[in-house]
Amino acid sequence: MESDKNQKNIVLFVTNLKKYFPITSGFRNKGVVKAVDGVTFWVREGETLGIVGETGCGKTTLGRTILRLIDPTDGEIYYDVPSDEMENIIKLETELQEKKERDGENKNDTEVETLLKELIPLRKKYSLSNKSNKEIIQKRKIMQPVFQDPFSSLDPRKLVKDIIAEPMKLLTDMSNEEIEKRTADLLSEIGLNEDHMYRFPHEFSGGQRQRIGLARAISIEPKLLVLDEPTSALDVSVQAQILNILKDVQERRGITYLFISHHLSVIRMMSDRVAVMYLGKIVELAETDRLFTDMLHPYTKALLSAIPVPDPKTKVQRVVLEGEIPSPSDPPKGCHFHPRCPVALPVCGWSPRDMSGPLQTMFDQFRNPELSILPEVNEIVVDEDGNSIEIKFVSAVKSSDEMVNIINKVIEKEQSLPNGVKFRSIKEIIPAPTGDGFTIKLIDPKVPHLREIRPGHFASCLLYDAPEGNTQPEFADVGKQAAYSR
Amino acid sequence: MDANVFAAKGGEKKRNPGLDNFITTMKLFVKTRIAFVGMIITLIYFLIALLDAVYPQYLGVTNLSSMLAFLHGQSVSASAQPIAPTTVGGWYYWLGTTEYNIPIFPSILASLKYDLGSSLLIVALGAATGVIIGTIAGYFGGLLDEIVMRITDIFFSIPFLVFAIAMAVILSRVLPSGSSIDVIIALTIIWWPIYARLSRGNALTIKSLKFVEAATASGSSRMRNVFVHVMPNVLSAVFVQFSLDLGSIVQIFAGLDFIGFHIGGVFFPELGNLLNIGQPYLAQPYLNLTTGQVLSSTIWWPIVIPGIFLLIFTVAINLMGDGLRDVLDPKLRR
Amino acid sequence: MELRYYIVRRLLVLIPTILGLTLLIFILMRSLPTTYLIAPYTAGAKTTAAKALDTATAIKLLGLNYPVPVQYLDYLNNLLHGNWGYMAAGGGYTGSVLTLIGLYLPNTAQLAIGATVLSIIVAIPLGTYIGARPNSVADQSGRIFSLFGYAMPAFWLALLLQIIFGAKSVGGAPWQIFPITGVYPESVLIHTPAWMANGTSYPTHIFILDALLNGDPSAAWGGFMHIVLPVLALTYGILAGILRFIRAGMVDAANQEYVKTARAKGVNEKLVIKRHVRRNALIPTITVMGLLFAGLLGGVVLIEKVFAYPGIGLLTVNSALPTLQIYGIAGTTLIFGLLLVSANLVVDIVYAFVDPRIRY
Amino acid sequence: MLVEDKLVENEEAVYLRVENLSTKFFTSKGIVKAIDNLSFEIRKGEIFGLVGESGCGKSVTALSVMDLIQDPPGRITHGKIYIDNFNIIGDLDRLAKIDVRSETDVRIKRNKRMIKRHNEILSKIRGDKIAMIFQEPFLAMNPVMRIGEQISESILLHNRIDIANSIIRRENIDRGKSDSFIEYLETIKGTERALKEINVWTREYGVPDAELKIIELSRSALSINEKKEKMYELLLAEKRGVNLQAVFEEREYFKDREKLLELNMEMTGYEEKNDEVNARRVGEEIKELRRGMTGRNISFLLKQKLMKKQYERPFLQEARRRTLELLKLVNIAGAERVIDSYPHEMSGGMLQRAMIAMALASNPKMLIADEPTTALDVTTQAQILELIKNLNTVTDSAVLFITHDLAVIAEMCQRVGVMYAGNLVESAPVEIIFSNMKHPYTIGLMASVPRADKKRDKAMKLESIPGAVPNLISPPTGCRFHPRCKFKMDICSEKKPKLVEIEKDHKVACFLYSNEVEEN
Repeated sequence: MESDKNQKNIVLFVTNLKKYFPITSGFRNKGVVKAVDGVTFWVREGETLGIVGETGCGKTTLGRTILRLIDPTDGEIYYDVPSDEMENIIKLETELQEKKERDGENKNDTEVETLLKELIPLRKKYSLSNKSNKEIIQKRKIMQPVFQDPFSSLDPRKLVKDIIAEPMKLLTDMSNEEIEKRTADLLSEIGLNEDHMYRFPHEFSGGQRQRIGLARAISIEPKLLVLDEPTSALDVSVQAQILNILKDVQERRGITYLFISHHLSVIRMMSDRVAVMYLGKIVELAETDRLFTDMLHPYTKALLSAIPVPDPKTKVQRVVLEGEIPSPSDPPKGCHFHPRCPVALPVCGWSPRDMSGPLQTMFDQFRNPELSILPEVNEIVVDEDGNSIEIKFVSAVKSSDEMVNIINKVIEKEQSLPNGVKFRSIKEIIPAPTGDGFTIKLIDPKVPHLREIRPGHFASCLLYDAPEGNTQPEFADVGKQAAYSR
Repeated sequence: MDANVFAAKGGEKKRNPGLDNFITTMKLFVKTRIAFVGMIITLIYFLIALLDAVYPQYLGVTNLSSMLAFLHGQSVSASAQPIAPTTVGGWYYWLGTTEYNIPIFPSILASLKYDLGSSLLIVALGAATGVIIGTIAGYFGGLLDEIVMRITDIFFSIPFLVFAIAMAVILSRVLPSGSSIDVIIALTIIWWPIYARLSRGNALTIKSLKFVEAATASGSSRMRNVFVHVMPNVLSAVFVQFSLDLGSIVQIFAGLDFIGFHIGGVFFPELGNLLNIGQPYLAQPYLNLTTGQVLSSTIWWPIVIPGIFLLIFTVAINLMGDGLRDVLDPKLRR
Repeated sequence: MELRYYIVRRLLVLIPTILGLTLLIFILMRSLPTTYLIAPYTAGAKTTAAKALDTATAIKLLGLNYPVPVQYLDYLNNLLHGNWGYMAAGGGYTGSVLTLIGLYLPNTAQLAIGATVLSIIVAIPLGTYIGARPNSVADQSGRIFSLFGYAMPAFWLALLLQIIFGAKSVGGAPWQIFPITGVYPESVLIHTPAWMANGTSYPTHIFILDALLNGDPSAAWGGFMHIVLPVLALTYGILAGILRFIRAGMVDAANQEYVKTARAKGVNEKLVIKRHVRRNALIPTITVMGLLFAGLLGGVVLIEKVFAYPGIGLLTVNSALPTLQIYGIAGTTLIFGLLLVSANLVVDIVYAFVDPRIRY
Repeated sequence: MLVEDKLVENEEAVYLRVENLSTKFFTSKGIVKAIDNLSFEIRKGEIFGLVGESGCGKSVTALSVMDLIQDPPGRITHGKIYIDNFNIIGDLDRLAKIDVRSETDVRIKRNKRMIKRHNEILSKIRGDKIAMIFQEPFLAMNPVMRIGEQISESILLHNRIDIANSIIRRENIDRGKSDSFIEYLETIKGTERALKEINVWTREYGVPDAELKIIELSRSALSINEKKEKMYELLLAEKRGVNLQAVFEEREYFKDREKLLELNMEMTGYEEKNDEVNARRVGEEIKELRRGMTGRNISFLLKQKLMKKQYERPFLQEARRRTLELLKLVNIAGAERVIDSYPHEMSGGMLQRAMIAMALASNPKMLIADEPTTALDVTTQAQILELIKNLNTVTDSAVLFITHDLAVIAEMCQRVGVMYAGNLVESAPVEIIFSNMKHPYTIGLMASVPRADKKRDKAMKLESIPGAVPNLISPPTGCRFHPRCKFKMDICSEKKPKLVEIEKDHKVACFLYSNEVEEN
């Protein structure tokens, strides 16, 4: 964590933030949607942090949780804390997290204990996550949202004058004249004029409504703006106007932006640093140009290579991912991206449910004729918790050892195939005592954590977790195949 | 009205925005002609009801007691048979008479104030309670929402009229007053769940809209959100249901009176009551008392004429309600 | 979830509603002064002159002095064991409320189901025809027809039908052939046949059916003539309601994107309407059937009063006026509630069957 | 196929030609001039991109090309649309007389009979010659119909005769045909060609399920006679005892319908040239054919009404098999499961693939894609764009690709048209549009697009076009872009610039480059 002097101090620090939504159908609830699943990052004053990801990656929920429009399930949000306190908090919190992650099982309580003792009072004082509505209202003065859909972010029954004035009326003790004067100035700042005050929202175009929403947000001089897809619903020419205004406002007022979007081109233009999210976790966070040219995480590579480029001469060397984004209510084990990852390792999180399909095809006698001498497969039982798969034959086998040899040979063959990495996650084959089948035990998957691989460049991928003994990460070259290094 | 059309108009300075909004609504409303006709007829009905309530003597037939006095003036004995509509003997008899020679035309005019007055009261009370309960339940959700939903389920599981009969007849024995108040209270108790469920549904959709979240971010408390942002937007849908319900409440009110509730006593001027009095006569032939000659096989006017006035009112108010729904429908507004 | 789970879940949700229904009726009953509750035992169906009880013993017999929750449980227990209370004297009815309901329910069912089936058969084809031709002459007249149906009170329409089509004592027009009161033709009233007793026919209590079962077609025809006018009066209201919603459903479905896709595939107009628009238009109509059926049951009460038609509607009216039979009112309100709740259940199941989005 | 070759090809290579197309919407607030005098053409196998902001009329163009404009409120008021050299909208005045009294008071007198005939012809062309995919997959698929049902519906609309023929051939197969095929197979050397032959043959004789077995048989080391024996057994097993008479009648009925369509199209052609003599002659032919048809097909129509299920079964089975093939063609995972599932059970990406499969059901020569990937995520969008490009090369069907995203245009299209407020302002091959654009609006649009491939510069501002998209009820006079144009001259607000070819296949409508005026 470089904290050299010339850097501005940190305005917002979010650690291990989680937001789970219960799924309720009828009376009993069936599990939980892990919209935000342990996110840690910080933002410096006047900086724009871009948050990018596809649908269902949790970026909007993250924005709404930070704004405390919804209550977080776990984790802390430190905002507008005196800089020295903040330094101390960040040190303690990151130390605590590293302790928890490293020795997950044999947690030596003493160390964690001391850290917690120090942190609890700080959390009570500064962290927004478990504050009551009244206390949070003070912080609302200095953080405001800007939303995506221009047509649902303004109250159709209210005049523009009252819409812009609402935050001032509720959060400041300005007199009505002051408020009216300030509203007029704000309107001219965003390119509308005073008469627009006495109009209803339905009398404006999409672009003009976004400007009114922005005027409302900056009316009380906030230090942080959370912009959730501010220009996604707009046409290109109108989007350019809004983005320019956002830049002017930031230059003039030094406001920090949390810029959430799924348009990577807009993100690259607006953000100083970018965080890429996938299924509720940050998979990579880095300075903008570094991320676009020198990305580390395989998902970032695939995501950036999928963007069409407005120049017919650039031929993009595309990494096309198969399959669809899994549902956040039941994410894959270990690294959430492992089922679709082109460079996955055996340890990345392969679990029995990933294996049942491939095992089925393995027993196809066209594919592996040598297996046809074994009896026909009756049933494949997946045991997620036990991390094992049991395969039952129709009848018993002559000799278990012979069966194990044949299967091991076939598995080696499968492992050599292009996406045979799944089979390399098989630890051992245990023949069933009754001889009519066998159980496959898989190696226990590891969970990747956001690590600072290079200064200021974080990634959460087991490729860089310096697997036992192998110092040079196998896939370090993913950065070099920069898609755009022309 | 698109933005640059507005720009062309050079944006006048301060003008009363609420009035402007009302004018555009009226302009749109007038365009749908039949709805406008519906509104005119409804206004006429309310005018008569108002006039009669405020200046009873103006219409010649004052309220209940004076109507009886008027009758006493005439021989009130059970008349041989109701007189058919004739132009003889002043405007009282234009629409004929019913039992005891009660003239139909003035009794209808006198009864409007009770019919419309009480149904307006019922729907207004029902809407007020229903909207408040429904909006709060819809916005806060959770256990409160679950309870309100279960209660409205129970209220919806009994057919309106059966529930109205049970409530009215029990309330009349429980409440001291005894007169028509208990039917009004009974119908109000039945009517609020309709508005509760309607405003709950609307509150759920509005709650998810971003301007409510923006208000929360601007420091507005949840309760303030309900009254400042959610409820005004719920009212447009409620207003349409309000006008449609006026029509159905009048029907139920007349129905109760028709089956014999005699809410204000036997001679209480109310359309349902008139129909109740007139019912036995429809099977009797209309004879020329002197010659015994059969003039018509049925004495239809004590039934048909009050019914037509009731029908015209309900049709007119339904036309107005449909017209309002199209005008207030946000999609058309843009 | 499979359709079966969905049905089971709907049944589970039904239980609190039915319990709530009984609780509401219990509260209404107990809010009355006790004189009404003990009336049958002091002077009514449950007593002969000798056994008339005085107030104190009647209260102890009915357990009215126990705490209210216990009384509610006692009330539930009675309901389950068929003791829905008795009629007090002077109400024109005698005996236990449940037997009375048992006698008269088939007649009301005859009316309600007849009107519903008739309206569905007419409304669905008519509604789709009108919905497919917005702003055509058919559409305009359809809208006027359903507007009047929606606005016209059912009981007044019944009176009109009696005037226009009812048989008149003297000088009636040729088409005025329908009797305007009661259920039974004169032939049966003059000499009651063997399969009739204390005012109803056996074995099914549905007169037309029993007449046919017992081989008396002319009586059956007479019975049929009696129910034509009441069913017509009821049908107009619900028919107008269904028409209104099918038309709205058709117009809305016709503007959807998948209709444009169908046309882009080359499906001709007739098939677009039949296969794509109509299927999606019927779904919102089914949801509103529950509400319309509630209106229908309400109308039944008034129609039975106009035609003096001996069903549970007339039983409700006579229990309310002139004298209050509290057990009559409680019993009929409960049976009407149960009828409506089961109708809503049927509507839910049909809805889940038609709209796949619910089941999966 | 290099871009240069395409330009050289002669006239009949053009599959779609739009001439002076105008579409208007008559609303209570006034007449929206959505498309104003639009002309462009698309060659066979070419991907033509149409780009522009919302409200520029690109989606209305897509709908107008297939005359899917909903009337009321909209109508095509002017122009010609040639699909495969047949003008689908024929003589507009015969269809409906539009009497414009004022902006808000328009009377339309529709000729019911002509419109019915017009729709009959169009329902044959739509889906068969030209198909369309839409932007929102969840809205564009019928929510209460299974995916397989919706695709089979599209197949059965245009391929009944083809299916009937293959069923009839399968049922009537005799020993001679199977033996001659085996001998023919022996003569083929390359396995590649053999596979192709078997595939075509099994399709033609309606025995595709046996294809795998036949391939295995042809590879096996059996002698010629044994192979013939086994082959015949295989074919006999495939027979399903279908009521041939019924299938035969069905084929005749649809052949008559096909003939009827051709005559109708011919008649519209003559009417358009108001050559009354031929029009009446063809009219007679149609009447006489119709009389003949009812006579010939009466038994079929009756049976079809009564025994609908039993008649349809062989066709449905064949349609289901083709649907599975189509789903595999658009590489949907788990086609067997998808065919029986409902739209709401699938993801946006998969549903879009199903829609593409549905569009390709009867192998149309042209596909209109109206913003197919706008509602999808970046990674799914890449997969769908890849799919559309492959299908274009495999089936050689032209694509009219409509989007607001310039990057997608660069990725996909060979020629591009830029639209603004209902007019085509510039059209050229894609390299020229991105390297040497002329029209001020194209320049402005290009500059206001944020670039994901350029190095970030914190202070750099996007060059933005001032103002907003104009309202088309009262569009600006002369060139509709003049209120927002930096290079505005006086003439720009009076006259409307004509779309003129300033370079090889590079057309621009702007007075900076030519002072030809467009009169309408």
